[in-house]
Amino acid sequence: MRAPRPKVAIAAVAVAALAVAGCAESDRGESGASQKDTLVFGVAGDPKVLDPSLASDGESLRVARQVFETLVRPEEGGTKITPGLAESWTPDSTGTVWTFKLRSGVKFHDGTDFNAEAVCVNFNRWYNSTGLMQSPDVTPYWQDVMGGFAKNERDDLPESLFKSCTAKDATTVDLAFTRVSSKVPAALMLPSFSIHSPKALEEYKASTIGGSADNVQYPSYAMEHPTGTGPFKFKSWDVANKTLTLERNEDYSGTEKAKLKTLIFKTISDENARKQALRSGDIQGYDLVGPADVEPLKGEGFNMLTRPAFNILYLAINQKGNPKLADLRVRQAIAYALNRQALVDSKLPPGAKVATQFMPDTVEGWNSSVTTYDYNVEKAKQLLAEAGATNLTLKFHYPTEVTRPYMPNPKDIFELLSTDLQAVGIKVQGIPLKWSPDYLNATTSGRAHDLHFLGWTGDYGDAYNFIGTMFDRQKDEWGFNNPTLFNQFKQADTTADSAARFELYKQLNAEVMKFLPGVPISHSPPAIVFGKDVTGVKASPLTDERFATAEFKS
Amino acid sequence: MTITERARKKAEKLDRLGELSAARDEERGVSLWQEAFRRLRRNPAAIVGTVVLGLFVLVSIVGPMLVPYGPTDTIGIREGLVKSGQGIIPGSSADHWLGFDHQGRDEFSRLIVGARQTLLVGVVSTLIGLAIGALIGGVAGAAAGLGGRWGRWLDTGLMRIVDMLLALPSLLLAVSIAALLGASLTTVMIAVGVVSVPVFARLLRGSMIAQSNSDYVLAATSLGVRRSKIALSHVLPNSLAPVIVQATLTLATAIIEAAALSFLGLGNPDSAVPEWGVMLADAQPYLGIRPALAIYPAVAIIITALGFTLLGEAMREALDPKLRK
Amino acid sequence: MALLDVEDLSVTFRQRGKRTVRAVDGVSFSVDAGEVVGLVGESGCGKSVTSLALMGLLPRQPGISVGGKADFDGTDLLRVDRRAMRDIRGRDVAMIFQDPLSSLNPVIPIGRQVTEVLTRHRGLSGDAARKEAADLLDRVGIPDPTRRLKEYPHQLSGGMRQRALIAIAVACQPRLLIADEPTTALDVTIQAQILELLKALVRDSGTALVMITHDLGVVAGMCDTVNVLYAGRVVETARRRPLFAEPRHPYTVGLLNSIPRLDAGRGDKLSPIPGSVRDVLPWADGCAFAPRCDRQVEACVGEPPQLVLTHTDRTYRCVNPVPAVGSAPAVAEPAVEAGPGPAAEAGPESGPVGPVAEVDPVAEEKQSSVPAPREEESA
Amino acid sequence: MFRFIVRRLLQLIPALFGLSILLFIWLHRLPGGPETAILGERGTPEMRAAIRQNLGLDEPILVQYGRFMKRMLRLDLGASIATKREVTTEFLQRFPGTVELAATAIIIAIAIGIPLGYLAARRRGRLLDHVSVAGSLIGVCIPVFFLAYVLKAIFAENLHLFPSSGRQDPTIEATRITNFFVLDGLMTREWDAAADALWHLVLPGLALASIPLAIIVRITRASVLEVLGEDFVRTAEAKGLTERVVRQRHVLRNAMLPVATTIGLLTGGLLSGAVLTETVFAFSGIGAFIADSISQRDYPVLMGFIMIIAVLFVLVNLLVDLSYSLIDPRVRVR
Repeated sequence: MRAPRPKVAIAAVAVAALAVAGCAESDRGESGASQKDTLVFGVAGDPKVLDPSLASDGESLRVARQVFETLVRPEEGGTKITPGLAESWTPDSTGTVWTFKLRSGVKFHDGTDFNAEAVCVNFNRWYNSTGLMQSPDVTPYWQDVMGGFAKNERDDLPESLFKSCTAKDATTVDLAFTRVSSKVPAALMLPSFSIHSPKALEEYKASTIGGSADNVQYPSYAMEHPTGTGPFKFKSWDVANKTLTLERNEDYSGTEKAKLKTLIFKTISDENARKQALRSGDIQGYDLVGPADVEPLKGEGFNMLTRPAFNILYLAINQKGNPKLADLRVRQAIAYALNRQALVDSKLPPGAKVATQFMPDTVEGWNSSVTTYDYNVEKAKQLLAEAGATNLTLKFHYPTEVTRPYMPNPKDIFELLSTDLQAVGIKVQGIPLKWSPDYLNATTSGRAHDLHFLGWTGDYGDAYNFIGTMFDRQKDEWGFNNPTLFNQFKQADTTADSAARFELYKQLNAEVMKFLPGVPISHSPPAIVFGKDVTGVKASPLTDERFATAEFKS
Repeated sequence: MTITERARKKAEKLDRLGELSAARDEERGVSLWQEAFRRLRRNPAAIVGTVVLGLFVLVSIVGPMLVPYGPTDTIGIREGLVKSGQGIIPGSSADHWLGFDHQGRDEFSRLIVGARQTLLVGVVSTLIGLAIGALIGGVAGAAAGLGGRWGRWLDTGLMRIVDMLLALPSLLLAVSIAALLGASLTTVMIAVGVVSVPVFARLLRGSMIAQSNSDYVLAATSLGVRRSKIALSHVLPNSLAPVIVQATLTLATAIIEAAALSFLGLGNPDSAVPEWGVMLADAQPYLGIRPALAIYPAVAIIITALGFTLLGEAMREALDPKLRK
Repeated sequence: MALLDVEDLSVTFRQRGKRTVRAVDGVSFSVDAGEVVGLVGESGCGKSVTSLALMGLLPRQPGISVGGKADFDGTDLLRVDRRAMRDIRGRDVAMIFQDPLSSLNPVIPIGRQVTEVLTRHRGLSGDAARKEAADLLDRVGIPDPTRRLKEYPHQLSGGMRQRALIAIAVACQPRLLIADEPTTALDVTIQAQILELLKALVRDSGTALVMITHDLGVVAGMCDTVNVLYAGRVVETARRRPLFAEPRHPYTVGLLNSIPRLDAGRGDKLSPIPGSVRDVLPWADGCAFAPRCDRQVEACVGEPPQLVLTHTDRTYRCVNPVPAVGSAPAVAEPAVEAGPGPAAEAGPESGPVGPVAEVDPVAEEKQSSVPAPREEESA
Repeated sequence: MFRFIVRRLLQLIPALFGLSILLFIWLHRLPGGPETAILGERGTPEMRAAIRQNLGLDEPILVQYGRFMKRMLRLDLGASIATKREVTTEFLQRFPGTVELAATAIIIAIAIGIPLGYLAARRRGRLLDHVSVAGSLIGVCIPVFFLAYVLKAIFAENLHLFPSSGRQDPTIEATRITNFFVLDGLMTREWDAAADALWHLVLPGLALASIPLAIIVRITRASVLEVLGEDFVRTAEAKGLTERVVRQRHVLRNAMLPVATTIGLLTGGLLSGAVLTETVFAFSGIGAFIADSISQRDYPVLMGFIMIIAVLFVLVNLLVDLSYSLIDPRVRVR
């Protein structure tokens, strides 16, 4: 009986481990069986809120897209407008009033009927928002699209684009707008314009945001009771386990019911962790695949989907920063200096393209004949010399701790770009900042920055959503004031006839590339991956993947 | 004090440690250091540690002159060999012994050059911790040991502050420092340094108090030597042993902490000068296609840290009075 | 037939990188039942190692080897296997240690520390054990024993602790008791009391006592027979009286002379032994004491001096002993009566003069004894 | 004793007050604010201004602190700016994870560390000793997050022995009571849920345990060696006590004192380790959440969490101190 304790302890540990592993195994067994109609999907972050009206983050919208439906929706795997809850839609002669014919026999998850009334209830809810509901972080997309509300409580809010909603009959609804806008009806594809059950909205006080100051709280509707018409119903949100569970909507009125019985979103913030989780079978798919992992995972037989590139990564030049940057020649020099092809080839996932303008070619209005600035060190140097900008030193901001669909690896991109700039004799002073909040703070406001890169992922298939949001008014990000340009945007936006509008967009793209406020760099296709035996999901440029069609093939 | 409570336990431990290493009434004749050195020479661990560190320092000094390629030369991308975006990063080859990193730079060269930066981070941050810690601890120790009533006040005051620091989870402290100063080499050094301040303060204070209670100080006082003089010329020098040991050990942890910060994206972002911690963090996205990129710096870090730890432990033993028999 | 018969006991420490040390080098002595035997000598002379060897408490390490024979009525303490030794220890042979504080477990109540030995050897447990323990504490003169049982060592005074240690030692009425410097850690007055206690115990229980000390005062106060050790060997053995009366070995003389004496004239100096126990000559090449000896002659160096047996039962190990009746200071009763301290209580028949100058700091004693186990540790 | 406890709890009040002030100022001095974090790319200066106003961040800091204090006094911690949930809710949902993780780590570290260190000491100089010492040295030198990845690569990705992420298999329908998943599983008799939660704890537990384990091994070894050399052990031997009694009652009992202290200290450091481990294992706990909250400048969460944690620390340490006086009679509670 020498040293009894240690042996006992060691034995105990061993036993425990075995026991655990044991039930583990048995566990795998069961779950393996049930798994065939349960999909666990790895996402990068917790959804913020379940009421898409209040959401702007991708994860919340991803959930909303399964639970809710919108009047019009993008074609599967594309950006074109196709019927949603509305079968058809037509503008009147003025182009300010749109009539939507609604699908009949649609029911909300709580059993109540979907009809014109319901639609109006929803639009009025948004339109009549007051108090905190008008805060830009609470109703971001409404403000982005519609501008203001019935009674604006902030003076920086413009007049509302939406005017009124009238239910002609059960399946016909008129939406009236204050002016013609390119955004209608495309913008109505946004999940934020999902139609909720009026009963539920009422019951769970969807529009009353409690508390004040540092104690703002969402209503229970937004956290526990999202009620839509979609193929999946909300079941539970287990914050303690970072999982959100949806279940099949058995009496779904749409084309076909969901094939999966249960759909679970599991938050795994770390990119590698997601990959390892997929490999070790914890999850059967995940989004935001690191470019470097695309090929290997494909190789291992995982079902890798690549979304058409619907984004833009650009190098922004702040003309209010270094005075030299107000000089077009210097901006051109910078453009020539960058070896964007090399960057795309080496850093971005397969299928990435060098950008010639600030929007992808999949969007109407893309101009094939804009001024391009191909890699040309000599020309860059010469231009700098002309501008008398030799030994120019630029403060180059770049973000850390972030990956975006358009920039999988900011630091790497910075390193390459700055090497290029230094090659033409521009000294670069790299300023790394944490993406949130420091970087966004520094680059979208203030004057400190000379260069930085940022990007944009389209919300819906309209050129204005790209170039419009960037250049239709004076912004600290670019630091230039070009009224003529701004007016052209107004004009384009308010042109009712789409064909004419697309022409204007083409011109605008040309304009912009001549004026060269910054250098468009690339469009990179974000990848989304599924388990070897998961099929039926179509990658969407708008990240509007529909899990209803997902199923396990064995 | 709430948080202090937790710190106090730690504190007392450190104090004891200090006293132990300082309290050596026997062993006159041979000086402490000679004795310690003799014992070190006999200790294989010490020898291994010294060799490792010797190499490390050597590399960090001459390395940059010997490397085949510039550490920032994105040669692999220029030659189109490296397409890390598409999962292509060539491994070892004849003229690139460890292959390329994700930016098409010669991994071997970066590893070698990285040694210097890593050493720099470790040493400087340790020195920061040592300097501030020793200052606080020294003052407190002197005050407590010889200061009389006011001394005790000063001592308690300083120690409460230190305890506060000691109580905060080190990494969170570092994170918020980085948040305040923005990511940069200095930030890393400061963040890592500050974390080790309380340890040094406690140690030095502990061993100084122990020294102040020893007979020769009593003797000196009774001979009417001025307190300040005693503190400086007698107590302090004799109290340094445990601090020096701790410094060696801290060098190891400093390098690791720095790596952890880099992993959290708070590391030194300036990739012009490679640093192992940063290299390790940067390799994370490519674990799938070339784990080696993470393994090389990781192993380098582990070995170096091990070197410091070995030497430190050996020194602690060599200086531990209870062992000197 | 003696109770304990130690023959040619030798202990050597062999260590990596160090020269081998013969801490004990052929020590022989014997103890009769009820007898008090003293082992006297400077620190580092191997007294403690001897006692540890007898108790089988030397760390079992490759480097340490014990030779010789220690016959404890029939069983050889040096050869008996560990299990059996555990039965003997505490029951038949018990030991009292030098530093009562560190020798008691700080986190266990005194009571428990007494009862556990009772439980082990006398099968007592529960109340029986507790009652017995209380009696023991009472017997060693600890007031209010039942309360003390619940107390921890740090709550007792130095004297109390030593008494507790003694209580533990005598718990099973051992036939042989070894006391290693039992009083050096205590104040003079306490020393006296402890010595008294020991004496009483020995007298009543007829336990044989081996008294290990560097303090001739203690020796004079207690011992029947005295063995003077030097550098691991017995250099002189004698009954107490004759030894003090006419020491023959120069070392013994030296020891006696280095005792300050109250009845010495103000003028005359102490005559301590020159040099330190460190500068010895290996016994192999002569008398280890030679380098410090004032009576040194050629014969001293060369081969080790033999034990000389004289007519009276006294032996000494010297080629040039001090003449029988002569220079040695007459240590006689009158002096004793004059002496305060232990001598005072020491009763009629004993001891020279108390407070005795310690020959060497105690610290050294501890040092040169068993080497610290951590010596070879390497992280 | 009782008075001791009371006094400690009273000390808590001023301490919390001081802490809250320092923390509040420190946090609000960090550059940038929550509004930018919320808005992301689409933020405009106007929007930010609006949000700051809604959050009351445009008011002077004293006013803000006053507001905070008013709430605190009503024991109301407010709501997270990022998630718009009550801070208390957030805490109750996330803290249990960290506790489970830390507990697992400590248990592993103790269960392996103490026996190992003890054996190493007993077999000093032999193979086991050298191995465990070497191991413990390397243990402290491996960056936790690296170890985590390696563990996952081996046991999850290739051997499929353990899950690589999360606290529980989401396909299991488990009832949540305390959010301590294992505990809940046991309370509700959902054995598979409990087992699965345990199973999910193994890898992160190991990763987080690495450093404490290494330290405990070393401390245990050292202090056992020290105690073995103590006089009272010799006394015990001299009493002829059986080896077992000597080892357990005298050696181990005393050797455990410094180990206990060390363990007390390690628990604090675990929070740091948790930040990394939780991120790598997508393990829902406060470590990662606090880190996020710092980058999102989620003031209410940071204030609230750190306040709660502070209080918990006091209570825990109170217990620790009391327990010390139990293991070591020389320590008196004053």
